[in-house]
Amino acid sequence: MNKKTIKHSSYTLKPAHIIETKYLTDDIKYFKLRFTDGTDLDYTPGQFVMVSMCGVGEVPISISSTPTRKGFFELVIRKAGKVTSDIHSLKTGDKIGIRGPMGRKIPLSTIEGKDLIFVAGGLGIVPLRSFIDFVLDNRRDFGKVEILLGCKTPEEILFKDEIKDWEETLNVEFNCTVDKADPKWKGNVGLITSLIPSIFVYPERTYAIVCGPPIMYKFVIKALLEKGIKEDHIILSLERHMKCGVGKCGHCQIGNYYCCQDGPVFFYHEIKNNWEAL
Amino acid sequence: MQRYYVLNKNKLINFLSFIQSRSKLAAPVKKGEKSYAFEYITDLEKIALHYLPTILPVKKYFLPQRETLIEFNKKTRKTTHVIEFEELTLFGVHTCDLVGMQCLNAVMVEDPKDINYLERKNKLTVIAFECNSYCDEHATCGIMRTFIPSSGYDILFTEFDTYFLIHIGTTKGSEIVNESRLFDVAQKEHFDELNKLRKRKEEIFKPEINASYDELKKLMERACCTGAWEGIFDKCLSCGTCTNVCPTCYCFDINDDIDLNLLNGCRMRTWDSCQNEGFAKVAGGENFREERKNRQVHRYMRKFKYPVDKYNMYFCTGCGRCSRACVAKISLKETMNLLSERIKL
Amino acid sequence: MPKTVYVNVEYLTRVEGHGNIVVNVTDGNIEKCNLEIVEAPRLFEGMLRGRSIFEAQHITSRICGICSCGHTLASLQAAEDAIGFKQSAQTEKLRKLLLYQEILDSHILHIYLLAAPDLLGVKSFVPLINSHNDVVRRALRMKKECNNMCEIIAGRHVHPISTTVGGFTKLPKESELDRMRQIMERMQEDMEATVELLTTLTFPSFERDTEYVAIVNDENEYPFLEGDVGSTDGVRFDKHEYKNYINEFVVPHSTAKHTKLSRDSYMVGALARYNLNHEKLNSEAKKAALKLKLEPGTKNPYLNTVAQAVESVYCIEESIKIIDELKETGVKHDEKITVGLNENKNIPVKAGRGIGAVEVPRGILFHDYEIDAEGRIINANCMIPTNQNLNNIERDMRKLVPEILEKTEEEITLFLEMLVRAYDPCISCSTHFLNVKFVK
Amino acid sequence: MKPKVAFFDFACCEGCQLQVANFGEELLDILEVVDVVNFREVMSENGEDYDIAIIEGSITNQHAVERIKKIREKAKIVIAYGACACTGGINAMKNNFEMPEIMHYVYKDDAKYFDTIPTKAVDQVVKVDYYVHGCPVYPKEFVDVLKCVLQGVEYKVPEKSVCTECKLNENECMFDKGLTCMGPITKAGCNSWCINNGNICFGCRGFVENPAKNAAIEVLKDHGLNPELIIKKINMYNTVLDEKLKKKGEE
Ligand SMILES: Cc1cc2nc3c(=O)[nH]c(=O)nc-3n(C[C@H](O)[C@H](O)[C@H](O)COP(=O)(O)OP(=O)(O)OC[C@H]3O[C@@H](n4cnc5c(N)ncnc54)[C@H](O)[C@@H]3O)c2cc1C
Ligand code: SF4
Ligand code: SF4
Ligand code: SF4
Repeated sequence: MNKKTIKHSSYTLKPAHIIETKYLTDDIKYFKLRFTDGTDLDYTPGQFVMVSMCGVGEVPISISSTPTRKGFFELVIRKAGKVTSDIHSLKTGDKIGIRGPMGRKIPLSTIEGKDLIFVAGGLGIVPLRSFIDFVLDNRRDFGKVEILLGCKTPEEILFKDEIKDWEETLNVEFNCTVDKADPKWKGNVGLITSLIPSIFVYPERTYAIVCGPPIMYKFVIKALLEKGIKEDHIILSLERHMKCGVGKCGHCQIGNYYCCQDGPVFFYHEIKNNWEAL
Repeated sequence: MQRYYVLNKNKLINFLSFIQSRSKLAAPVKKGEKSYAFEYITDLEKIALHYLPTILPVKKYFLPQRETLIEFNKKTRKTTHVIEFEELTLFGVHTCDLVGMQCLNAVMVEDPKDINYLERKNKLTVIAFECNSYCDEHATCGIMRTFIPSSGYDILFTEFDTYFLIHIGTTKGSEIVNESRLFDVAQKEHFDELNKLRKRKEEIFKPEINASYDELKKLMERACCTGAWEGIFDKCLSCGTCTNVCPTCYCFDINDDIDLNLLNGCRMRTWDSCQNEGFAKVAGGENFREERKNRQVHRYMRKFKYPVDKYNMYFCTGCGRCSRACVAKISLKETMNLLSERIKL
Repeated sequence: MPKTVYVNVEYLTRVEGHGNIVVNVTDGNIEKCNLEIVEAPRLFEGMLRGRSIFEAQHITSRICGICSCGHTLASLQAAEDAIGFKQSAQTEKLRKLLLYQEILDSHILHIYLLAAPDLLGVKSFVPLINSHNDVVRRALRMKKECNNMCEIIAGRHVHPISTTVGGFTKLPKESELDRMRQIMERMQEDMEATVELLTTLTFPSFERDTEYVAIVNDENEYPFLEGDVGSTDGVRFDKHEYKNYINEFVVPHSTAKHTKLSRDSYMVGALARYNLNHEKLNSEAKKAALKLKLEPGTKNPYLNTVAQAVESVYCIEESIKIIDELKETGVKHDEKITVGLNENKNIPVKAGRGIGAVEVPRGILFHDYEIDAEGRIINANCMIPTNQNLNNIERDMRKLVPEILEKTEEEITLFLEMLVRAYDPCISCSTHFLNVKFVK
Repeated sequence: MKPKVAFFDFACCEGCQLQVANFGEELLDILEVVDVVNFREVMSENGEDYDIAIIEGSITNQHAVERIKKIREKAKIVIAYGACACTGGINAMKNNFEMPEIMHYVYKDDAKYFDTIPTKAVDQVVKVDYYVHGCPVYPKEFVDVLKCVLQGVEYKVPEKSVCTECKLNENECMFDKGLTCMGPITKAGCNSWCINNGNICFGCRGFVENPAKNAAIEVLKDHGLNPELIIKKINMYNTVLDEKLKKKGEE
């Protein structure tokens, strides 16, 4: 076999510096990154990057920051296995390889001027934060903003400080529920779907953006539809196993779609008849 | 460009030697009672001109079982993108396998392009060999209409009693034929023979499945989430064989390898299979195709439904490999026939 | 000088399996002088029942990783003996080649990694990496090359793959024969250096008269695979009669059974083979013996290691001969077989009993199967070389201890350890089939 | 600091340890990155201070249970090395017999002296961090696992069958030769070692994650293997895994 090297392919890595890290919980760590060449990642909320730990592997990770803030991008990573635990060993100043952004750029103009409901289950808040911050940075372009968050326990609530900020200064309704409360917890207890019936919406001008564990979707969608929100107003971010990120390797296929290219963000009407989607 | 030539059968050896003088040669050889494989050829005698579809299709040269994508050094942080390739002539590629390659091409040229694949493909020369009759009972090239070669080759050989009729598919093919100086220009009688043969083939190759070509996709759409698949895959062991041997399956995995000093390493891609347990598992523990049956249904959808929507092609060449190789004897032909019985179109 | 010595080597190292040396001398009286075998029982014999003879070699090779080829060959011999299958000449050659390689491999391992550290005054080969780098490299290289040979012949060295009842499931290609020849040629040089190294080492001088047992036959070849069982006391009998001649008995401190033949104990292994069959060695091996001053009739068990070196020379030369013969006649690839569990009934099977007797690195190994008409094992028995040696080792220890009593306890321990190691015992083998008892 | 490695053996043939000695000069490369402090088969150094314990063999008596627990307490990382340690291996075949019966068959009246328990894989007694499957282990996989250990990341046994590797190697399928093979339900990772050498897969690496056991029995039957031998063939290396599956099914 002969070998030749070329400059660029879909697998080429772009080096980035870690400029800040912190643990959000025991096994969830936050990373702030900047490309070593100083360029910005050109992305839209909902997109993700492939993060490379050479020698160990590569994993898809959602971009958690908003493109409105320049000079860096943020990732929040849960220790799930081989690669993610290796990423956790990284410190400020370390360099890693990034591919991306990957995934579809959804036209944000569709939601401009609309009321928004964000529904996040657990780690689902990570990709949604990109949307939320985007909206908040352009707060005047949007209507009512409501954030519903469901977590297993109160400790698992991420971005507590930011949430306070959102609530206090940016006129955002925030509601949270946990599966299991601790003595200090004063909020709701129960499934995230239990939060939906009590919110007030103008169905025709409301968009819902949903991200969470796979089992959550069916029930949340049902609750949203019952609220009268239209199918093409429901935006879902789906997770699938991904290896190449460029629509070839087959792992992320959802029926006709490749989640990495055609998603991971979909409108409900696009996938409601897809037998593998939900 | 002159398109049709004739090669006397006794000159085949000379032609193959000529090929060997230009590049490496790979051709089918016998591996066992009913098994053949494409292998590098040194001894021309070993070539099996008439063979059952090889264990692995020629996709192994286009998309090797294992291939390096990038090389890296952890200390210097340098990564290089590499393409592995070789100058190689494939001789004896069956009609159906030509279609298989075209399916792969469609996937790999789709943006973002797979440069590794495309560059490697450029270095390969394909000399096809037309099938004049069925290889065995597993083939479904009749309904898939893949028994008449249309394109995808540099040179096509069609066999007659004493000679081969040659069709040139590309300029590369034309150069080879000219340089070898072994070929004669085809005459009218040769075309007559070819026409006769193709007519005869229309008689031989009949739809093996009780549905029309166009109905196959509809069959899948209707069957997809229904009980129509009941019982068909009970014996499936999820060994992954049906996908590995399929000329149109291209799913892969990407893994890193590093030396013991943890310094130099490479990122490799390896064939993977949607039949494998962990293929669609994600970190939370959810497995999107946990049931063996669903994995098989997915495989059928990836042959007869999804690619039709996306590339306007069936991704089944009718080669029969999946049925031939299945240890549980699950047959594509029987499955499709059963579905067509169970589903009213 | 009355002395009190207490030696307790728990888990003797650099041997295969678990054994303890326990010596108790009070005021000059030996109260205890035992080699205790404490390996956990694995019950192979019982597990084999109901299994097809076509699986037997796969299972029994797992008795021991070091002599897995030997177990395989003994198992195949027993199975084929039981169904009356005759191996082809080519199969015989290849099996012999495989056995030579295993003996070579095992002897090299023993000489360099297990025995040499004692003679060089270190605890293992690891310190030698710095002090004798070339020697360690040579040892590892030779071992690797034996492995490469086994890989060509049978797929791998530990638990060979392609050896089955009936023959081989793969056969070496022409290019592989060439490769094997090259390997063996290189090995000749390394072996020469090995012999050279051994001439520089001094072995303890100790002698004890005992009976030596090995395969003997009337052919003109140093026998490993075919023949009767013979001894230096003049006994000779057919392998099928082994149970009538060899007595097995239980001792209270060992999980392995002991054996005897004409006298209290006997020895098997390289030295036994050498003492019985030295005349049949090829000229290179004889030359090596001369150089190493190994005389026929040697009674010093420590010199078993030297006999192993002589046999190693023999194996290399004979391997080359076989490879050359195969190259000359060409390998008949149509003899390649596919058997699996004989699903395709390619090999006719009948009820019967079969015995395999093979000279493996540590001595003669017996496998004994009784099978039903469908080729399933009804009863199985194995007699392992190390078991046969245990009794002899203990008797050596009892003679040795008084002779070295003036030495320090450490030295005594070392001498005893070296003695046991000289037999190259394979303790994991020795407990798997036999009657055992615990120290009470 | 090089991590300190200790090899310990329990009921086994020690062939997997031998695979290490069989690395040849490559072994010296390995010794560059780890310090072997205890390796009874070829070393007399008796290091009791170690980070990584490589365990060969299955647990077959109470003494072994105690010993492995002590090792686990000392070691930061425990590697189950070879089929005997990972799945009970060949040793677990005995679990298919009534223990007193098989004991009596082999030891007759002396059976009563024995401390023996049904064969256990190491992870049935203590926590295991890494597995190197196979009987014997496949050297390349051992090195792969070692690299993961050195990098401090987990090693994933491929969730594939031996068939996938066998196909990639383009072997003629044993079923096509009229034989039955354990490849379809056996964990990949050995590069289809046995089939490459013309023999069937015996299943030494153990079942795949979620084996279609009943389907496999049907398939073997269809290919003409006697039902009694099928069960034996399947449990040769899978007795313990089968016990685990049954337990999981009951839960
Ligand atoms: C579009 C997308 C966005 C994601 N965003 C985030 C994020 O922002 N933060 C975060 O912590 N995690 C995110 N994940 C999940 C993350 O990719 C997985 O946790 C990670 O791939 C696990 O890899 P590992 O090597 O650590 O685990 P492994 O040791 O490889 O395996 C652990 C488990 O993860 C599964 N898994 C392996 N590879 C993948 C994969 N590529 N995708 C999904 N599951 C996989 C395995 O099947 C196994 O069940 C995202 C996944 C996707 C697809
Ligand atoms: S699905 Fe089966 S018949 Fe169709 S191309 Fe693939 S292997 Fe051939
Ligand atoms: S030989 Fe065995 S491992 Fe290989 S494909 Fe056939 S069944 Fe699978
Ligand atoms: S092919 Fe099967 S028996 Fe052979 S090493 Fe691999 S898993 Fe073990």
